[in-house]
Amino acid sequence: MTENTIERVATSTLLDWYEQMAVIRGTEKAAHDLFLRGLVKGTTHLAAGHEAVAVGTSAALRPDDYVFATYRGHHHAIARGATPEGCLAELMQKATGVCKAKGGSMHLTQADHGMLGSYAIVGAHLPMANGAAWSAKLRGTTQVAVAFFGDGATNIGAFHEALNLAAVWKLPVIFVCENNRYMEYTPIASVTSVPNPAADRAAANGMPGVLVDGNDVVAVHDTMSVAVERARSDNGPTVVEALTYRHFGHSRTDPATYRPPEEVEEWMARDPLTVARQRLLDFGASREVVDAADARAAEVVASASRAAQDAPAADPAQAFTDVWADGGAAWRT
Amino acid sequence: MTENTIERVATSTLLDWYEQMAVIRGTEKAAHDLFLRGLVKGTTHLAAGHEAVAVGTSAALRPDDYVFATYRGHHHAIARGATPEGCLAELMQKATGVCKAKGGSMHLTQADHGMLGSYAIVGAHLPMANGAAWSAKLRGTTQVAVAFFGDGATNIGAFHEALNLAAVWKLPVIFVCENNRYMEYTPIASVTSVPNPAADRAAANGMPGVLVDGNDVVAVHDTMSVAVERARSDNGPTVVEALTYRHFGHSRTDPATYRPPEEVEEWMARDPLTVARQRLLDFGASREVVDAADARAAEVVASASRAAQDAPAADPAQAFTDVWADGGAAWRT
Amino acid sequence: MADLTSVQMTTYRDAVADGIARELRRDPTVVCIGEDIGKAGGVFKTTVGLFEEFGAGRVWDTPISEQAIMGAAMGAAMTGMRPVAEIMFSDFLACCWDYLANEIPKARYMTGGQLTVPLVVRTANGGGLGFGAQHSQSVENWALTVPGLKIAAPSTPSDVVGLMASAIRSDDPVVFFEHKGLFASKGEAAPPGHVVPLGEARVAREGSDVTVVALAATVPLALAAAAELEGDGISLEVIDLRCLVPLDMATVFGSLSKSSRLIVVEENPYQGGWGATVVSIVADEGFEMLDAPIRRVASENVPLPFADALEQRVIPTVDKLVEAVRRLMSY
Amino acid sequence: MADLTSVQMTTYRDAVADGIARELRRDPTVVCIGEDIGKAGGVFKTTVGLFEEFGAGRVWDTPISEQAIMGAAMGAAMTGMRPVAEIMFSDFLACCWDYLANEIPKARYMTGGQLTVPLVVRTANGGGLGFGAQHSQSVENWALTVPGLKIAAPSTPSDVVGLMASAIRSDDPVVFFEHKGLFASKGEAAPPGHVVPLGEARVAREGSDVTVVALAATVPLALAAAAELEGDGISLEVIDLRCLVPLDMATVFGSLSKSSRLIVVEENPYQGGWGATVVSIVADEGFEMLDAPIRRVASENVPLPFADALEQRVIPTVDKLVEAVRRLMSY
Ligand SMILES: Cc1ncc(C[n+]2csc(CCOP(=O)(O)OP(=O)(O)O)c2C)c(N)n1
Ligand SMILES: Cc1ncc(C[n+]2csc(CCOP(=O)(O)OP(=O)(O)O)c2C)c(N)n1
Ligand SMILES: [Mg+2]
Ligand SMILES: [Mg+2]
Repeated sequence: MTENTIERVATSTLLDWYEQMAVIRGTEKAAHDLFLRGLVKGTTHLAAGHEAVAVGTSAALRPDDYVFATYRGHHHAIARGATPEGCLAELMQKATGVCKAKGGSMHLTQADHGMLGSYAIVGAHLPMANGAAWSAKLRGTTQVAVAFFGDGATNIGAFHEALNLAAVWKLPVIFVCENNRYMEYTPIASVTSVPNPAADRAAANGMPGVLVDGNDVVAVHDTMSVAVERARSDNGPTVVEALTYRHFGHSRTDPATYRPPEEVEEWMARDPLTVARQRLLDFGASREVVDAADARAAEVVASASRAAQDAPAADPAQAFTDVWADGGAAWRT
Repeated sequence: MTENTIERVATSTLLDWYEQMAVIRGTEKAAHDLFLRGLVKGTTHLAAGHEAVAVGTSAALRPDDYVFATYRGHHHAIARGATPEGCLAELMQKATGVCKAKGGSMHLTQADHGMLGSYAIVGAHLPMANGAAWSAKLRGTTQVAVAFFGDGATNIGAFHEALNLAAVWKLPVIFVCENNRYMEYTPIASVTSVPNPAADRAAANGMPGVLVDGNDVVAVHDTMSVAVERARSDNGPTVVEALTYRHFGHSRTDPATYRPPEEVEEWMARDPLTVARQRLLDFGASREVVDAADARAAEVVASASRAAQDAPAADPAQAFTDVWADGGAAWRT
Repeated sequence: MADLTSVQMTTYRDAVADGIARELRRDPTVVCIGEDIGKAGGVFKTTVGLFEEFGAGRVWDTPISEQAIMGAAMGAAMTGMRPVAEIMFSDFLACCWDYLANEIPKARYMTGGQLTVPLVVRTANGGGLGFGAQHSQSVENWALTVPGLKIAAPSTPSDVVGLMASAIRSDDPVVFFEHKGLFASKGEAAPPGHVVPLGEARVAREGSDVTVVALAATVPLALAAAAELEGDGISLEVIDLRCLVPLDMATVFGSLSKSSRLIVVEENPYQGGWGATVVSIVADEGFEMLDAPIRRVASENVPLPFADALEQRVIPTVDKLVEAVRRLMSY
Repeated sequence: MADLTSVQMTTYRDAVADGIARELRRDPTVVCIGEDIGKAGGVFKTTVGLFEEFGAGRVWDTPISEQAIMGAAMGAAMTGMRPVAEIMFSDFLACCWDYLANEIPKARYMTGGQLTVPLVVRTANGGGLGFGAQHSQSVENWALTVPGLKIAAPSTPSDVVGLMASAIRSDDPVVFFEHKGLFASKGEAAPPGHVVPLGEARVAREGSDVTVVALAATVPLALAAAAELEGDGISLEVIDLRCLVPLDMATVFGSLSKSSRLIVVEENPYQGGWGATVVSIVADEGFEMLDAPIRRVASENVPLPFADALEQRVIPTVDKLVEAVRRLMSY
């Protein structure tokens, strides 16, 4: 399939994906730097290393499709149209943050682009993705919904309930596991009863389960395209398990010393940006063209970071808005 | 295997199982009659039709093994040593009830026989059975734990979490699904993504899943013996799905009109008592011997029912005991 | 006295189905989801007729998957639907508590207002029927611990319909507690177009000596106590809160300004019960209105026992309230 | 003044691991279970060293399966073990709420005393660290809604150790709330054999004008307010409840008999917060002791916002308490 793919994807398309990935990578690095400078508060879970999953999937979706992500969701927010500036501003507690600085890193959301939120309770959003898919079916649109989640999420009850209902109702939903081999610090293999935590559970709920190289944006795109087509044509849900790796620790306080150095090295060599860059060169793209994409991405991120830093701090009065749909927070007379 | 079995089980053993099943059946009928006479209060979920699962399993267990049941658990309580009198007294709100009339039909328990409770929140007790099995492992006994549950319970999250942990920790636990084809009133097939709701999910958690004729006490015994042996020799958990049928509706208020008459007829013809009786006769047991077992069972039940009716009503003061291990209910100074 | 010939009576149980049906007719985005709610008409027969009238496209039977139910409702609510999800017994809210505690009430806030979650969670609440420890709890106080949920708990058939209309039309998530002990009770049927706004208490009976604040099944209980105490010349004002959030303290204070004496009667356990929140507001803002201690008649702090005689010791009863009123009057 | 040279100081965080380790040493039936608690030493580093000292047979890493964790702990507790289960953030109690609400606290009662469930559920509770809506809640009030659970929430390192000993030795289930905001705080280390009984409040500071009832992180907050108000000549008596169940009202009433003024400072939201239960007891039994309204300084009734400046508006602060005391003193 990879062979076919290489012929099918236009170089310009791949270059575009590459640039999107570079923007995400740059934003994650900026977040890390700003954290080290004390400008990013709270906790962050960087997705550097996971970019191909986000970009490859987004490329297979329609603008009106829905996605749901986890606390490790910066990449999905950006891939679906949130600006690096809006994301960094959110992390820096600025009024211009995508969630008005009320959500923070773990809850990036860009609803007007169908990015219906990042959820920080493991597994909770899989059933929500069902709900969006069910709604699409009820309203007779052909939208699909995607839930992204980690390997660790496959051992929680909501995962099982979501898969079963999706299959029974033949919902246009795709469950995309970003298997990065670890929960927080514990290797997933040490607490999971099957080798492929997501894909190996698909059959238990009567749906296909597919493994894909999550560091190859083209492979992700192609695999997702099949799953999306299946969902859109009312043939039901799919589990996709993308094998990938995170470049940073679990969260900002984690140096990730529990990972064997050889393993880290091996995966770093398969950095999704490296893989895509190599493929671009193989396609005949010039080094200059690829470098130019890098430069554009760097400029986008740099100006986003500046703008976010310059933005006004969140207004404390916002603590009392947005509880209710009327905008307020009144709970009694 | 059935062939082998027929040779292996002694007639006297099968007669004993038959009599136990007859006692359970009689107790369920008594509960039903007492309910119609207004003497049994609250709700009841009769297990008539499921007797072979309880008796066949108990026969495969050691007295010090653990079992956990659902709100439909009279048969398991009795098979594990609760007396029909204690159970009927519980249902009739008598001081002599197995739970002092504080639990009721849904919570029959006989802890001193390893029957560690009946639980009325679907699925909740599967993880508890893991806990008892884990404890056995920690204490270095070779006890095993069994969780009985319905087909409906296989779609709840706790089921999945329990199976995964049991497999990862290789716990001496057996998950026994009593698949009677319905949740309350909804056919399980209409809300489940695989044909065999329990057995088809075993592989997703790396353990064997076995189907068994749940109306054949010998088949249940043999299948369970294999699973118990596996668990006891530290080879891990098993899912056993026993196909069976309930003779009454879901609970006392349900006439079960949603079941096709042909289906009911077919299953009634395969009543576990009929199956066992026929096998006894095939073994060469005389009709008189089997009838005598029926008569003994009837007498046990009749005297249990009388004794339960004659027992004193539960003491209202018991409302304020047994919250804490010191016997009391004090929550403040 | 009302002209009884023209008043149509109905049960609380039928009012539930009626209330939902009216909204299903009004608004095509309303959709029902739950266990056994379709052909079976619900375990409590509170959805009887919906499947027949509206079909499988509007009334969805689910597996026993409380998390999947709530998640589906939530996802659909943020994408244009108005789901009405049934959790059979309120005790089972514990099986999907994450959705009620962490997801549904916070989605709007933590996205800075990007998401709207207009859904209703209906559930059968309360004890008194001998269902035991895991099927008898009153758990409206669980919902009260969570900012971001509206909470309705009607006591009459017409309030069921009127509050259901408001709940389903609300753009905020509403937890709707139907009391099991009231299903068979009768009352006036709701007129066409009947709507009761969320957050408006009702004076169920006027009186002057003691203000009794009640909710759901404790409303008829309080009215029965009021009738009994009338003979002693003690006049109770009974307030049916109808909602816990929004909480109509104005009506409570209005009553208290006459009576200067307050008793809250609730089915929640005393520890952590909703009455404590009402009392704490009065003990602060209404301190000067009070002529006597504030009392709560709540459930005892033990699990719900099975046997009727024990359960009556645990939950509030008319006798307990009458006794509490008498003691308060002799303060 | 204490002899500082002989007093050993430690952090609240280290005290947690110390408290558990002492019991692991004492009693072979004690066993730990939770996510990342083994080799990793816990996400909050509150189990550091346990895996190394006691090994994989006593300290068990689990999958992300909160229900499986609680169920395993419960099943083991009824069969001879004393499990100490960690639920990483208290918000995640929502993912296994059924076990805390319906199973663990009721097993003994509904079996007529046949089962005993001696387990501890430890969890990191509370806000103030910018963790946002799903990782910052104070949910001890959830546990308070459930009769049958004991509830501890220490505020100092030595209380962590002393209450941990009591919790693990208790034959009743105990929910043990460790406050995230206190992990880095320091205090005297607990002496060997240190045990603090469940249900005994501590007078953290003696005073005469206002009784301030606090818990966990609001204890140092109240002490800071007391220090600030001392300058104004206002004397606060600060009571650290230490447990919500058993609830030591005797100590509260003892203080109130001096002060006649009460403020409860809690991190729970005002609606449904534990302070309301304390207030309702005082508004009943202590009515005649009161010279002024009872006030609560609680969290606002909104989800926890991410940004620090917003979060400070929502949770109790020293300033808010100082202001509340001043207003009360001028009543
Ligand atoms: C229900 C629940 N339990 C525990 C946690 C704490 N937690 C946050 S992330 C995480 C690890 C998740 O691992 P995985 O699903 O593999 O995702 P990854 O972080 O690797 O992307 C854990 C245990 C949580 N947020 N929710
Ligand atoms: C979590 C939960 N959801 C719903 C219920 C209500 N309920 C009780 S029994 C039942 C059907 C269970 O079906 P199954 O597991 O097949 O067991 P059976 O009754 O057929 O023995 C349901 C839905 C419950 N008790 N717990
Ligand atoms: Mg992972
Ligand atoms: Mg069934």
